[in-house]
Amino acid sequence: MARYILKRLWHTVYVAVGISLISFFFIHLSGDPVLLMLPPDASKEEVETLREQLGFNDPLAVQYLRFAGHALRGDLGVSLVHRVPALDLIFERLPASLELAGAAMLFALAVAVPLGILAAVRRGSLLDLGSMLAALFGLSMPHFWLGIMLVLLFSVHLGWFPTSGRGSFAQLVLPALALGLSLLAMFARLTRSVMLEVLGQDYVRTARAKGLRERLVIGKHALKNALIPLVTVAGMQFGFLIGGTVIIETVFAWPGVGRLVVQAIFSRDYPLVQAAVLVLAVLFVLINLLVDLLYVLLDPQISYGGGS
Amino acid sequence: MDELLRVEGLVKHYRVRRGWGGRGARVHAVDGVSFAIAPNETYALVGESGCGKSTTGFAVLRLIEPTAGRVWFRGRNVLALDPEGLRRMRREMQIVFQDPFGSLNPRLTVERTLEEPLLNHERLSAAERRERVAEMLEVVGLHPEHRRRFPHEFSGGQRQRIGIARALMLRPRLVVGDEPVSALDVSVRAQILNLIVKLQRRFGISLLFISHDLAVVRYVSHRVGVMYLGRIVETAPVRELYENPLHPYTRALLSAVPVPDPRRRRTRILLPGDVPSPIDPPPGCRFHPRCPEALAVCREEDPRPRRPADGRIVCCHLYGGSPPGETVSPAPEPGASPPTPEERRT
Amino acid sequence: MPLLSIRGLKIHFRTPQGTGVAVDGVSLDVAAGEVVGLVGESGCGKSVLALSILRLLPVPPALFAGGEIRFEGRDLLRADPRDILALRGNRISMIFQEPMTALNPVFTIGDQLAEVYRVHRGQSRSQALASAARMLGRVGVPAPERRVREYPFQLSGGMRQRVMIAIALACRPALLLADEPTTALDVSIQAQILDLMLSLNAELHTAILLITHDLAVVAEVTRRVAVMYTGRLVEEAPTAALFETPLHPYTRGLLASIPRADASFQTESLNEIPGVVPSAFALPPGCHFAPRCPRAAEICRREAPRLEELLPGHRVACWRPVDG
Amino acid sequence: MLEGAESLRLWGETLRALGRSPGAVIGGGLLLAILATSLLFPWFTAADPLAQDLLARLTPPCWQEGGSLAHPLGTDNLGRDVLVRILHGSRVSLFVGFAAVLVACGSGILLGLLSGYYGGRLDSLIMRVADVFMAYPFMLLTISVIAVLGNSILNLILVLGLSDWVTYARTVRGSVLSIKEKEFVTAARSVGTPNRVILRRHIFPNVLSPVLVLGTVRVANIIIWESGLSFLGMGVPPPMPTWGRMLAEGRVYITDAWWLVTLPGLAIMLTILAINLLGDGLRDALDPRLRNIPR
Amino acid sequence: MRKTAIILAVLWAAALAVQPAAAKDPDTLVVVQEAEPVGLDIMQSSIQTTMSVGYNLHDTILKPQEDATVKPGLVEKWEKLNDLTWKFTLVKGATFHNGEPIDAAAVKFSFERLMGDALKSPHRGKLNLFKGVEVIDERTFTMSTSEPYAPGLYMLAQYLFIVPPKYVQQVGDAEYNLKPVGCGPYRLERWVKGQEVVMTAYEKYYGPKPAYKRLIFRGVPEEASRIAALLTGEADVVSGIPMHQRPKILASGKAYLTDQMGSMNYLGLNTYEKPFNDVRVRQAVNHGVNRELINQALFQGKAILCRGPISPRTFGADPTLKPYPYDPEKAKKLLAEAGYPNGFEARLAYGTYMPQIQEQAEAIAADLGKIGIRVKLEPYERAVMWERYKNRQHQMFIYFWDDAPEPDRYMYSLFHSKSRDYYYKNETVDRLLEKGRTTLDPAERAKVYHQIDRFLYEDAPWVYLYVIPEVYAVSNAVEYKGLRDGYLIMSTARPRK
Repeated sequence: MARYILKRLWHTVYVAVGISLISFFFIHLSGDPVLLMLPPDASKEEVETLREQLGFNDPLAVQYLRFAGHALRGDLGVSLVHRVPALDLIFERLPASLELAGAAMLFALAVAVPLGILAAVRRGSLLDLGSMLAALFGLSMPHFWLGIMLVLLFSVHLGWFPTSGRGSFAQLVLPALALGLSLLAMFARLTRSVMLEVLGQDYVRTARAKGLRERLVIGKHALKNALIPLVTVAGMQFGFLIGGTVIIETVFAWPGVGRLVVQAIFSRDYPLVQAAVLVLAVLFVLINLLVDLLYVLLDPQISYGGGS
Repeated sequence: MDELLRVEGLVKHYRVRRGWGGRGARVHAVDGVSFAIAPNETYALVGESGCGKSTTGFAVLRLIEPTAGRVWFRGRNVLALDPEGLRRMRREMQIVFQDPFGSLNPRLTVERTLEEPLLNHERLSAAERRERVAEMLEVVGLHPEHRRRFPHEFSGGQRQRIGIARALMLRPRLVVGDEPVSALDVSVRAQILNLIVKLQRRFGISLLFISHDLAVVRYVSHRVGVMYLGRIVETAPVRELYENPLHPYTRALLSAVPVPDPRRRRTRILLPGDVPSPIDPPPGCRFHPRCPEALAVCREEDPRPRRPADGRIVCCHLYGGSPPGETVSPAPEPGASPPTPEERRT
Repeated sequence: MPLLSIRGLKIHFRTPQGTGVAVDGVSLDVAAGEVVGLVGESGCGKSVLALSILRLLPVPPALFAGGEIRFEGRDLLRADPRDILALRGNRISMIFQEPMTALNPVFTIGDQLAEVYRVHRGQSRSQALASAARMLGRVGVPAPERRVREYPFQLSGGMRQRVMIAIALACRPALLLADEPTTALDVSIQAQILDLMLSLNAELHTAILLITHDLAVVAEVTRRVAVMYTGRLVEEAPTAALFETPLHPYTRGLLASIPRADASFQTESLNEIPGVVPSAFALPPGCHFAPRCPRAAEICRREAPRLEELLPGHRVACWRPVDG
Repeated sequence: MLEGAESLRLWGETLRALGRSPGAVIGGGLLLAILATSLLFPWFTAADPLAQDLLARLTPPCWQEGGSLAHPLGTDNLGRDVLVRILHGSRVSLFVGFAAVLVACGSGILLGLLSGYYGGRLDSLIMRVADVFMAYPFMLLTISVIAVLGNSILNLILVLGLSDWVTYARTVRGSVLSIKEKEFVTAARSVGTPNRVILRRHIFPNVLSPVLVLGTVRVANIIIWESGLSFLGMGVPPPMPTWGRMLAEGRVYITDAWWLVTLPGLAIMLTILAINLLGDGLRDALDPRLRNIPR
Repeated sequence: MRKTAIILAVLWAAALAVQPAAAKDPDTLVVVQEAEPVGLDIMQSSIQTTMSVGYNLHDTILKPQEDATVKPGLVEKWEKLNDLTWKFTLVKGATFHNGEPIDAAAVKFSFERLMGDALKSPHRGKLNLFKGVEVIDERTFTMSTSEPYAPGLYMLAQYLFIVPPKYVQQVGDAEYNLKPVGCGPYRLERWVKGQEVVMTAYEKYYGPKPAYKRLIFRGVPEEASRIAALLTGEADVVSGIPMHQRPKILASGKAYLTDQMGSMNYLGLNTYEKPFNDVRVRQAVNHGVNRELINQALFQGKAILCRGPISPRTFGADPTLKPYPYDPEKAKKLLAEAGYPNGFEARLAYGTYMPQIQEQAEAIAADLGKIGIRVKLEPYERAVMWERYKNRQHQMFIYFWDDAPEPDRYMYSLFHSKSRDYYYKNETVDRLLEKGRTTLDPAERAKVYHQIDRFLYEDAPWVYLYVIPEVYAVSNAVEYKGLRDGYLIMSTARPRK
């Protein structure tokens, strides 16, 4: 167990190094923030001075090593635009991202899993067809379109929820809904297909042969086995969500990391981009580690060391 | 003496991971197996699942790389061959698999499957190849027109015929049959068994027949090696083994085989417990924890092979006899004609 | 009155490829405490038949097209689902071919066994676990108190099948449906399991319907045998009679095609039944075995024979049975 | 791959299996119709998707008050015909979607095959790179790469394709690992078939099905992603219309010209619905477990 | 399954229970802009949305006016000692939000901080003609320039913010950016990152007290959401209202519009290279863009057509000029004369970050297509746009400038060869720009700028497009008049009776 975690932490390290290399070179190749940091009427001398001051005249490799050196000491630099340490900025925004991703996830799972199970159990029924068709529609709606529609309907028209911002629970509802709907669709489809597979397994037949009620057969014997792939996908999606909700964050002015980084990319705020991508990647890896640890609860074969 | 294949001290260990990032454990799948096969002979390895019989078969062909040991095929050490030498050697050593569904590529027609060995080893024109394929299909009892079909269009028995045809395309001298009939239904099994016996004789092939089914083994083979936990515990000509099994394991096994004759009620020797894990085989004789006749010495000492009678080898402390010499197993006298079916089944 | 009485059972399968016939008018009785064998090659419908008794067939695609299954006088096909639930694992139990997959990998042995006691005996959690341990001991699982806390993957194949038997026999059922219970096991383990089943049969007076493709197993274990071919019962007889004087050409061919391991037995060559089993979607008219039958005549290809009692207790469905 | 009439027969069977699923028939038919329309419409109309009529901007569709048959689905903010733009947009959107999937599929299959078949160091190298790509937030990767390369159609295809290879590589690797253990591969080795040929002949065709299913669904995803990138101003460059860009630009007018957002949105939805239905059907048709009927 | 149902029900109930805060505190003013500030120290950023927030926290020594003059601020009176030097007197008793006194030393400190290397202030260049601050006594100081500088006072009014020396030295620049202590009408209450900046009225403010006790700035990037916030009453003042939404907002009856600084859009041409090195081609392009139609179609005729480079609303624009008329025939003729009878292909770059720019670009491209210039559009995000500026890779580009009241503010940086290169150099223009900057007499100065305007009109290095008045939407409950120069100065807002 300890060995395993150590191994996974090593995995985190190489992912971090790989990520930092990719993001460093991509972001540096695409232009220089100095022109953006100064107002357009700044003179050429001003531009040159600032560039020299920030060290952008050094070769890229030198700049990377400098970055890596600082990073090893836990210093990911100061945002060029916000003028505060990049890590501080990210950790300020991270709770919002986690909150939104978590709420969307919770909403999606809470609806999708029962729905998927029902659809699988009543395969071919009207409920199955209807919910799966709805899921397909859910999958094909672009986030921003859905987001704007929700605002128009629930905020402007009905006035139930605030249009944007973060702070109250009411403000969380619409963005979580907009983000969660496509997840819901995906999870419902996944749950259904996983359940169909599990329901075809011999042990489900055994459970029925024992005289268990259908609710117990499905809710206990089938579900626990179906949870394993679900948890994997949910964990991965959660990881994606934390950095990948830019559009929803934009529509709802949600102060998440995604928009912060996209803005940072646009303004070539090198330190901020670097730090954010790193943090997000490490978070992704850690969430997946957490998911793997969760398996211990679900799959005894892993915890007890199987492979007979 | 005339030997086609000779296996000495074959060992295959592999590592498995126990559980979650746990330490690797060593599986002693095959642990010092020696035997020899004469030309035209059918030698069977029989044993329960996990005893290492299939691993032995695969290791002989180097389809898995053995950990140690030597395999001599027509005087050449198979384990020392370079990839090219091995590739050439494969012409002469072939294999028939257990699973009639998994052993054929579902996306290739029969013809493509059967011509593959020819493409690899012989320079033939397309027409010549087609001819050879058609010929072989007839040999195994299929229609030449079947060559354009895909595996899923055949029944299990027919597929197994295709598998046999593939093995015979290059006219090999040795064929390893890895449980070739155990996945088949009763009525089909007889067809395939008869075919195997017929072809073995017709092409003068040596057959290493691997099976868990003692009844089947009795029908096809000349000599039998009984395996238990990675070792051969007893070797004997087929008739002697079945009429007078020596090793307590062989005896128990034979007594446990059900016989389709309700009148014959025999006393069964019920072995207690399960086969131990090949990860930590028991010390001493590997069979001793389950052996009804175990002695004190069995717990301590690994029995060496003995020759209680001519042509018989047994690894058991119950028996005296000289240890076998250089020759691991006796083979038919040099110059002896291939056995006829009558000989085989008497 | 027999314990289980199947009359004219017909089961079809609706698939996109068409409708297949899985069971075609099978009638079969099992008396209390009796051990009956149901033999046939794969795809002959024997497992479908077994599953249909406990209504475990998925409907659809399966379809009950006719007949009835009576257990202790009650018609199972028309019974209330709740009554079936009460029967399952209680009065009628079932064990399956693959003990590996038939047990749920994510619950302990004890949990899965205790469930039966909780459902059918209304025992509390701890009571049920204690009963479970006792039952495990009875089926020969060593150290049952420890085993109840283990998971299926920690057990060997033989042990798993013992657990399955423990689950099946926990409530001392009147009938055990054993669907290829030893096919996945090694010979020596098979012997153990068959032994166990027979001793429990003697002890608990549980009738066993043993479904298998292995004639040798049937010969060793059962008193009476029924042979199925493509969904139909072709022959039914006391075991000794069937093996000694098989009347149906199929049975006879089958028996002659088995190699034997017993010391004195000798055979010139194995008999082959030519051809292959026809598909359930393209069954030949008349007797299904006719195309492969050496004795087939005109009538065989035209009309399906009915199962008739030719000798006492020996029924066969054949126009031209092999002479006794 | 497969040669000749036999392979056609094999695909024919798959098609027949597909034909038995109503979802696949509807989806496939719809997709065919969409593809045919997008390929063939220039034969029926020569209308220019870029032709502006600023004075007739934001004309509603013909069935609404103020609409005219000259612009059956209305006009956009520059007075361009929405119908013509949707038709032209279909070409770009579908092209980008399919091409990006092709790129992702191609690279993913290649790397997955190598990784799974040869194993060892190559495998761990490829899988480590895959881990890195997996952990890199997708949106940020695409945005930063497009920031470097600029947003041309080609770059977009490359970026969307290359950032998506991991899924395919992993799927393929997984399949290869299981197929590698199949007896027919051992059989091929036993008759002396070289690795190269084994990969091409025995493994590649057998890993295609799951990838095919995955690929179809991904086409749909990429069409949506393109619209997301357009939302951020990084999609296919104007003036060539794509559904995604029409949607992203139209959102500005969402309150006064519903058709600008809704119609291309509907086009996307229909296409994605079609693709998904087809993908589901394909999965069922290619999944051998579902082909065998229970007995 | 029952459990999930319960959870769902609870979630839903909670959602309904927490109704949006529709009843807003009447003493609070909520301003919603396109983005939240990146920092609160107005000297550390040149981003408009950030500066708009900062203007309410900080104060300058003078107040800039729409006609490019200044009015007293922290400085109650000033006198010109000579052409290079002013003497200023601070108001009495003014303090920073933390109680530190505002004295001449603080002014000196603020100026030196702004000009120092450590701060890397983007505004440093604005004041580099000033040599420094000489403290005379607690309330008086002098500032002098290196040469006569006509817009001098105006630039001080725009950029010389006064910060408390003690506090800044104590916390450092980075912390000051998060928790600034200014001397403006509002003091910072809290900044919840990503959500809002909350300010409260500073009771001891030396000037007129703001009407609202509390001022909140929020950032909402999506324009539909911003407008929705206004219509639902969550916001009082909203920036970045696109032209086509304006009638709708008025029609809602909930808000009105007010102008502020406009965005003066133009189409730049690379005059260094063919084909735009030929003045006839440049004029042809000017004739080829149907600005009137674009104005009608895209801006409901609310944009102001430009004549020359100086905004028609700015001091110094030559009132006698007429906008280039739309004349495709003449344009074609000019192109033919210049040697392009069949037109040519050209690239047109624009920034994706500019609001509504794409439809303008597409419309312009369509117009140019009619006179034979086949335009390929090149949307670039901000950094790439600038990178390409720097590398002289643009051929045509759309850019914009504020139509600020003081012409020197943009004319010098756009057209003088010493400033950033916008692909046009001309000695006459250089000379005139220098003259405009050093001529102190307003009437004389106006003439110089008229000259510049006319010269550039003829030489046409740009296609002069239009000024789009940047409009803020204001809730009917609030009385607020946007100032054309400067930013969102919310202390002038009053509840409407």
